[in-house]
Amino acid sequence: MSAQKKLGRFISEYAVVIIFTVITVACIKPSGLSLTYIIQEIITRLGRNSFLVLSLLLPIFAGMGLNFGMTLGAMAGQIGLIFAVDWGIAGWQGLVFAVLVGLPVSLLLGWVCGAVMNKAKGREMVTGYILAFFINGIYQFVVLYMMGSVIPLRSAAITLSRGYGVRNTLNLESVRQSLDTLLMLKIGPFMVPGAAFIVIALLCVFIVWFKKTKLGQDMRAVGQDMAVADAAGIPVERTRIVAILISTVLACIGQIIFLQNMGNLATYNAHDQTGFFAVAAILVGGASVTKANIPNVFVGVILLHAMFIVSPLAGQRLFGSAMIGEYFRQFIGYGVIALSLVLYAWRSRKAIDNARAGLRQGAAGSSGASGAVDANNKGAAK
Amino acid sequence: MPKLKEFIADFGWPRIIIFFFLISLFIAAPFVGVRLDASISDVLNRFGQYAILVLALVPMVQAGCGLNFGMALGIVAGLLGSTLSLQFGMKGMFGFLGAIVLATPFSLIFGFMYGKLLNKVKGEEMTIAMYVGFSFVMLMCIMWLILPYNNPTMVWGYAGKGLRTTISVENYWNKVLNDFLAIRIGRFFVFPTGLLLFVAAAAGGMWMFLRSKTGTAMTAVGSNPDYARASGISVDKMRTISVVLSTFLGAVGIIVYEQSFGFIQLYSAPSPMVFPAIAALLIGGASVNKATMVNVVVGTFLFQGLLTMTPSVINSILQTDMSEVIRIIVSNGMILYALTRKTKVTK
Amino acid sequence: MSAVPASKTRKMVVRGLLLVVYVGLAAFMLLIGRQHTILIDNKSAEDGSYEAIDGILVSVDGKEGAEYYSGDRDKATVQGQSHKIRIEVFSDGTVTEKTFKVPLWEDMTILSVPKLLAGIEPFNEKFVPLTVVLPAEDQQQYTSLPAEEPAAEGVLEELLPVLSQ
Amino acid sequence: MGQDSPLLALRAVSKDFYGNVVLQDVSFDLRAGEILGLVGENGAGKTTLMSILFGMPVIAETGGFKGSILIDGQEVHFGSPFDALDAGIGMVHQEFSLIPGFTTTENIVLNRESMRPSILNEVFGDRMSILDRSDMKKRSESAIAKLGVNLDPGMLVSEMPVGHKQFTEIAREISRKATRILVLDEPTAVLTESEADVLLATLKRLSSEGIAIIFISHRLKEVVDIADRIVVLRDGHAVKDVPAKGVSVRDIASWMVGRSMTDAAAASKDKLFGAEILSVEHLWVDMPGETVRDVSIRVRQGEILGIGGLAGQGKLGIPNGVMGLYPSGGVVTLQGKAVPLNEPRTALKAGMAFVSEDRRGVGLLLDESLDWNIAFTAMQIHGQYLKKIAGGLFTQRDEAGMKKLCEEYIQLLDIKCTGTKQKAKELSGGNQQKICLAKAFAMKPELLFVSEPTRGIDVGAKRLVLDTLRHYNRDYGTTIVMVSSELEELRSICDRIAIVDEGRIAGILPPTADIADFGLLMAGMKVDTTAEVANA
Repeated sequence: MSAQKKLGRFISEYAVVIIFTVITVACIKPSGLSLTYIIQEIITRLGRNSFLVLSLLLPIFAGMGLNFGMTLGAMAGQIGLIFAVDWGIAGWQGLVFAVLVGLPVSLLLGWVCGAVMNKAKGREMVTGYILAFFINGIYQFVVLYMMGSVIPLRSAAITLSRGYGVRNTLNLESVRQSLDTLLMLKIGPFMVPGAAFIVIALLCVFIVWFKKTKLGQDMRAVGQDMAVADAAGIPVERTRIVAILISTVLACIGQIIFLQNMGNLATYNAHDQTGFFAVAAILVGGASVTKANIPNVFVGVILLHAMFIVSPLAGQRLFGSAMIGEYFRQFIGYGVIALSLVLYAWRSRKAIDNARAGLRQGAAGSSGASGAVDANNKGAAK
Repeated sequence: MPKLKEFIADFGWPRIIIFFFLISLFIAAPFVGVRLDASISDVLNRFGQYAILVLALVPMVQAGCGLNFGMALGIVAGLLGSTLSLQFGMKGMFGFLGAIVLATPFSLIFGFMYGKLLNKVKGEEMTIAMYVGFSFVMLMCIMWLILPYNNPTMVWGYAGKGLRTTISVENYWNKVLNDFLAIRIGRFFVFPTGLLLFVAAAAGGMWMFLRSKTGTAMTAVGSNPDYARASGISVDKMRTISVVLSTFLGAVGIIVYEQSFGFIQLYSAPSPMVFPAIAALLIGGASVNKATMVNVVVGTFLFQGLLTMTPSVINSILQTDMSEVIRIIVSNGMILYALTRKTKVTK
Repeated sequence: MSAVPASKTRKMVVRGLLLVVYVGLAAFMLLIGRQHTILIDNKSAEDGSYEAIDGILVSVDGKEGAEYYSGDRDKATVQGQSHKIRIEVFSDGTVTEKTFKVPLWEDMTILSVPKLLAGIEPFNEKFVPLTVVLPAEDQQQYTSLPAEEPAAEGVLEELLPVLSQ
Repeated sequence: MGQDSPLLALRAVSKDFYGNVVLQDVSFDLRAGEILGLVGENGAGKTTLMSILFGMPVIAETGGFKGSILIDGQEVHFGSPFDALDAGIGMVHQEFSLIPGFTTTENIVLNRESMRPSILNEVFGDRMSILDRSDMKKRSESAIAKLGVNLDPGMLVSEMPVGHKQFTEIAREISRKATRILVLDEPTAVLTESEADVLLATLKRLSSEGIAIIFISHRLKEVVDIADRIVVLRDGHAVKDVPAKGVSVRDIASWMVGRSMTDAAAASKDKLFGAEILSVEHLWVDMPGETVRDVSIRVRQGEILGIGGLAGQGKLGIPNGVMGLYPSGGVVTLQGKAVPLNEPRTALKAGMAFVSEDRRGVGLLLDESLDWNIAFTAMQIHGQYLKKIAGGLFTQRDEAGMKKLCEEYIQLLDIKCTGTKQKAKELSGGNQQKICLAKAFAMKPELLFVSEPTRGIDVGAKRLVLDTLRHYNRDYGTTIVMVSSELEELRSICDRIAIVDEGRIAGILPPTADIADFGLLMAGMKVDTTAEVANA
């Protein structure tokens, strides 16, 4: 392919990453924040968010698109944290306890999400989104009405004064930053949460190792072409459910890491935005609905959060109101998801048209020699 | 018995459950000290408020564009129209109709661009529509702060620039439709004739449109795009018309909502208006590519009835406010039920 | 050539074992992670059986100590059940160290240093708060919960700490 | 090769789909290392026979089959394709079943990867074992070597030329330990000449190593070159089972097609044909599976022109291209006026109507009522059956007008239904076809394209559909271009029959031409057609 075409493909491939880098760099100057502050902030956010964004990788491999249903995992994590705080277990032990309690809940929710998505093939993403709200209703019912009445709550500090139901915001003082401070390293001017990065590194190793297993291979096969995988005898439905299961479990652990860094838990809407942030991050990192890898995750988290740090203050300076910066950030966040989805859908349609077009030239007025039979292969790259 | 079974299969179990749940609420109301006439008047009022927003979904569903998760665009066009009508100080029925007229150009432009975009990305339209809608709403949040409005009732007190989050239409065109020929019985019961007449007119207009030449073509595109193409219909043109119509009706719908509700809600208010409208249409029995006027009326009545009755009745029964939880579970449950049906969205 | 299928029973045993380890880990976390608050008290008893000591340095589990004068009361938060307390009396410089246990499910206990020094058992008992009617002011008002769908407010709330930094 | 019981034996295999007999006691044997050429027209039952052999679920779902299949003398029953695979039968389909993003190696060993158990096996089951990539590479290389073709095991299938894809699939089938019988369904359809030769050489080598091969192809020359024995299927019967030596392509063609002459269109003798109504020059149509490469043809007023040929050769592409439903190019003139391509609306407005071959997919609105279905195109193109309101600003469907039209056609075409408001999906296949015909007739077209009008409907309805076409042609003078894979029907109704092969007109014959000539044209052989065509 000519260099010009290759450049064109590169630009269309990474349009989102390029736009984002330009906007972020442009905002750094007017935001007036020092570079070291920004870098320090990005390091903490990398430690806080990467685990959540990594949990999106497996469903993408299995061809189920962006798993908006990961919010279910976040809810499971929050239930684990509620029990850890209620039983007064502090420090990193509290986190491990929260994960152990949240795990079975996320397994159940993950299985439900996978089964529902199997019934809505082709529309997994929007079904995941709606399922997240549906389960949010049930989560609210459990946490707001069942806890304290049916499920015993020990400490009055987190129960609503009416006797049952958990308060709107929980103070996670007992487990606050306990993962980060476990191995806080001082490198130059920056404080790096060593333990958090170790956990993230472990997850990356697991993902790389997982792609080498038979289950990983089956997932990739199902993601590429469900019909062929099924004909080869791969249990397609079960493989897809396992992909969602693992993603939900990782989201549960990721949410716990996220909340221990934040220090407080907005019981009823902390999970609303987890899906949005994680999806925006991985798309900003250059991933698409069917193709994603680990670098996409880290590039995405760095770029998205850098933009989220600088834009409100840049908005303050340029437009004279932080609100504009704030809304600008929302617009960019939603805009990037819409843009990359549109680009992906447009590019996949163009790929099909190109395949057809390639064939057409061959057919038009080819000379008598029957040898020049061109293939009308249906295996055009989807 | 088979006739009943076939009716149930067609009407769907969830809808039946919701129907009987609503009826039981109405029956339980008086025993729990909830005034029946006030509730019915409230349900009618909310029905009128939401009906047109639900009706706005019909054209796109009929044309096979699926559920319009991006209706926020239409709502924003309506907000632009109503804020401009306030800016020009238009009052009374003239103000209300002025708002619609002012909203029309915006809704047509937004609808046209949105339609062209959707035609480019057939398949996975719903997710894209949702995020285009959200990002557009956020863009407008910036616009509300920048656009040069200066009508004192609308602008922030201290800064003198940028619009307030909620603007009262009190002395402009508040309840213009509701009070038109309103029938009052006793202190509590008000029958908003004007509002319901307007809704009936809009629904009638839509029914007539769907039976017109273009309307028929659009329905054909919805049920079988290849059939329509083979009969010389330009599928993309029909889909764009349905999107423009849907966006226009969304604008009209929000203006009708505002005049009855009494306030214009700006900034991120449009986003949460979309899901209830979709849930209502689905509760009415619409499928992902077929929706009729009956679906709109029945669906809106059931859904809004549920929303008005649950807070009052359930609260007094259980002394807790479960209505929020019930609303979330019912509305999202319905959308989920529709999404997991076998009917495939246009590929 | 595929892996030799592990026999059914071996799989069962391993999975059973894993379950036991899982529950054990949770219990272990509970044990070593359980947080208690200990009220350290330096008051003299009404019936005169022990006297407050003026000027002592008390540290629990090796954390840095705090000075107490007669009539003081302060709290220390500790994790786990068994703890070591070190009391150094300024006046005569004597240092006594003692280990004591806090029952698992006790949130808050009160430890009287004078009792400990005087050797009266039990010096560490459950803390029973005076029964005071809680003022109604923190009655949670939540009639309309701010938890409807994708409203941007949720994002604002979550991001506000960043703004404030 | 001489062991006593044959490797594979089919005994009196019969199959019918809802009373429509597709296979009638087919029996033949297959010895190890023997290549059997299976030929037959479309609808002769080849694909059904292979689905039975391969245990496809569709067979069991439609009531199973009669007769028996024996391997090494014992009868076998296949519940699913995986039983057939275990019994040693490998199948290479016409559409590739390969994973585009996987390499050759990964595709060859798909779902049979060699693995090393990992510690997690005990907990999460065997699928957690690690893939042994080096062993997989070795296995794929040995399978490729067995094929005698140089394939790069590391290349992604999506970047492969078509020939390589075909060889990859074959390599996958023979890499299975148990494969002793290999079935290939039209393998050379997508290959270039050179690639086809390499494939044939490979198949010869495989058979010499003891693998039995069933080779299905419509390219009779290839079948004659490679096959040891040839079985000819016609209308579900195995009419011929002969060794290949000394058999010519011409013999096979006539066996394939040879049916007694029914009353050919004698009536066409005294037919007067008007001037040329339609001329098509160098038409190419990009329709998936039915590509048209270069077709030029003329149709005369009042004529019934038939277009025949095997499936996938492009005959269906012609009407779809002219009507603008698929991207196409070339010059089309109707009654002297040029008709632009790729615009269905102008084609319909110019006076051409089209009854699509895909009845349920394109021809009908299954969820709408009959009057809707029939009046729709006329309403949209000619503006009929609409009530004008406020001077044409608003239009409303003229329900009464549509009802009258629908009743008229129900009576004329004897459509069995409960009324004009019945939903189209509730009708039988034959009646649905009549609704599509009514929709086209309602347009009062100058020229009517009809595609596979009698496919999948019962014999009674077939007769009535053909009579209606004859009636409209004779009484109203509508010129009809009928595309069908049923040669029998074309010869009974058409004045001239054009045979399409590989996207080109192989030749045009009168209905009375020798049956073998038709067979040869279908197989892509040249036939001297100039004599008969003048103006029969």
